[in-house]
Amino acid sequence: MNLSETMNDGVMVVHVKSPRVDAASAHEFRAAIADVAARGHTRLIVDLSAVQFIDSTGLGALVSALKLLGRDGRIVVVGARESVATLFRVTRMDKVFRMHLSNTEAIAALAEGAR
Amino acid sequence: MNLSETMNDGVMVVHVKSPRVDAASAHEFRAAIADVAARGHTRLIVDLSAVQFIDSTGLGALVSALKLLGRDGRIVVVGARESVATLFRVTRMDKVFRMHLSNTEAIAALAEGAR
Amino acid sequence: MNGRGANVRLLLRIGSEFACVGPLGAAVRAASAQLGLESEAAAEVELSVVEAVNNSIEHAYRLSGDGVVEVLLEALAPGVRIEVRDRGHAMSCGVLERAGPLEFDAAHVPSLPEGGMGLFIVKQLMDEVHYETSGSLNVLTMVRLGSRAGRSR
Amino acid sequence: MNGRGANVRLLLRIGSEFACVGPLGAAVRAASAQLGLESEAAAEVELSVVEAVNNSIEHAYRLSGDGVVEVLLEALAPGVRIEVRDRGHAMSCGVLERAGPLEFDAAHVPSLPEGGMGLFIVKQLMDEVHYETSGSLNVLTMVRLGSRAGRSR
Ligand SMILES: Nc1ncnc2c1ncn2[C@@H]1O[C@H](COP(=O)(O)OP(=O)(O)O)[C@@H](O)[C@H]1O
Ligand SMILES: Nc1ncnc2c1ncn2[C@@H]1O[C@H](COP(=O)(O)OP(=O)(O)O)[C@@H](O)[C@H]1O
Repeated sequence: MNLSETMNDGVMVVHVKSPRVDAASAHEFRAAIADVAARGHTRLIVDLSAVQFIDSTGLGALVSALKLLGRDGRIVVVGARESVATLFRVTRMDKVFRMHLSNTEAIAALAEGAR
Repeated sequence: MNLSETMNDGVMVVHVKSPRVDAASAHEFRAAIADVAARGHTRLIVDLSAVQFIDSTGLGALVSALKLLGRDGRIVVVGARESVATLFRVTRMDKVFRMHLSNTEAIAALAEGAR
Repeated sequence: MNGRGANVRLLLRIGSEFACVGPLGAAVRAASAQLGLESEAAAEVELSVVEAVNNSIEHAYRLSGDGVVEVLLEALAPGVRIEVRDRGHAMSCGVLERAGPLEFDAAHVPSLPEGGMGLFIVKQLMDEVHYETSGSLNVLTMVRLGSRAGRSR
Repeated sequence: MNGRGANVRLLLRIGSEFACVGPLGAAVRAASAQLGLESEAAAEVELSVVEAVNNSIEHAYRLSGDGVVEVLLEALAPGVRIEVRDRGHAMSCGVLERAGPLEFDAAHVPSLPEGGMGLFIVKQLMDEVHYETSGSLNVLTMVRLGSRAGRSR
């Protein structure tokens, strides 16, 4: 799975570079986020702007990764295009992974939750 | 075949609205241009900016339509995207149907040829 | 409009491997758009087909990798009708009908589901879904009539 | 990269009708892009497949409409291998080899060709093209290795 990382105002942003997060890549996707978690990050922004397609297996991997972040773990999503957001909405997982338009908005939301 | 017509500086511009000009639609395409020819137009700009795909059957229909325009007939093309231009180039039909970026350029070229 | 006639059909076939589902899904989305579906509707058809095909690979063929999954795409006016066919273990009676929204507490992470969403997604996104087994052939049929605007959802 | 393995294959099948070629072509283009071809290369694969399938419909099945045309798309690393298969009248020996650029005088409109371009287009756009008949099955095989930049043209 092709991921890249940037720090933005002290928050780790994971950019998913692969256009598809599906049953063929879900395992790798989970492992890549697990690797970030293992380095002590508990609050992540996952940037899905390069993702053209995600299925329930990919979404399940994101849930699984969230569990690895521990008690204080949180993941918010930025950059989801309409077709990607549909999956989160239909499954109600948009209640778990809040969707934001920008990193600024996402960072504010994570800070809010941290209080 | 979905065509629309506009006059631009006295030149008839035929806008091809269908995204595909292929074996399923070539006949209709030829008939639609024949209809324009029947109204006495001999020099046409064919705007292909809405066309996503054209095959050799569609190109053949354009050649056939050109023949209907008679001795002074000319057709120039505007708005061809890269994948459409490829077909004209590979078949050398870009020597028959000159490709232009804008109507202004196409009108100038037709006036040039009319001298 | 070219390609939207009632007899326009495309059959797609892959081996039961997840690596083949990406190209299949992309092909189904593009063909659905070509048959007249709007872009978002075509994306929802892709997602539904991928969920159904993943189920055939995982549940019908139990990840054995030596099965065949077929997708038949047929033009409606307007919309598409899709069959996902396999010859593996059939889905038990009533499973499709019972598939409902996942019940979970979004604030309680350890209890969040990681699966069990596929059939519900398909039911939410498609206008009609049914499943039939005859002999060794299992067929999940889905109908998507058009864009959201034209639907009663 | 997901989906680019050596065993990734997709089979597409239509009846021998021109109305089915649009969805088939769009599907082939999208699947080729999904398999890693750049956008322009995928468009050239679509054009080549459409030309080959049109030939099967027109020449192999002589427009009868009751034949079947199959397209097999297989991932190479990098590129795609494609077979276009029909069970109609076979192409005569040497026709593919002889297909060359059209000779015409661009200034002499009445003599311009309106057809006879398909095979030449395929040969120009693909890296390899060959044709084989075994029994009643005719197979046109094409290979496209990748984008223009990586090719010796
Ligand atoms: N094509 C199928 N063949 C056999 N069983 C199936 C099929 N599709 C679904 N099932 C059964 O229905 C259950 C629910 O499927 P689904 O909602 O897609 O979630 P998941 O696949 O994540 O379990 C599966 O666990 C399986 O038991
Ligand atoms: N799949 C095929 N089956 C039988 N004959 C074919 C096939 N493809 C091409 N041919 C023969 O080769 C000739 C040249 O084909 P092509 O270059 O595509 O131009 P066109 O189809 O416009 O004639 C055709 O006229 C036909 O006689």
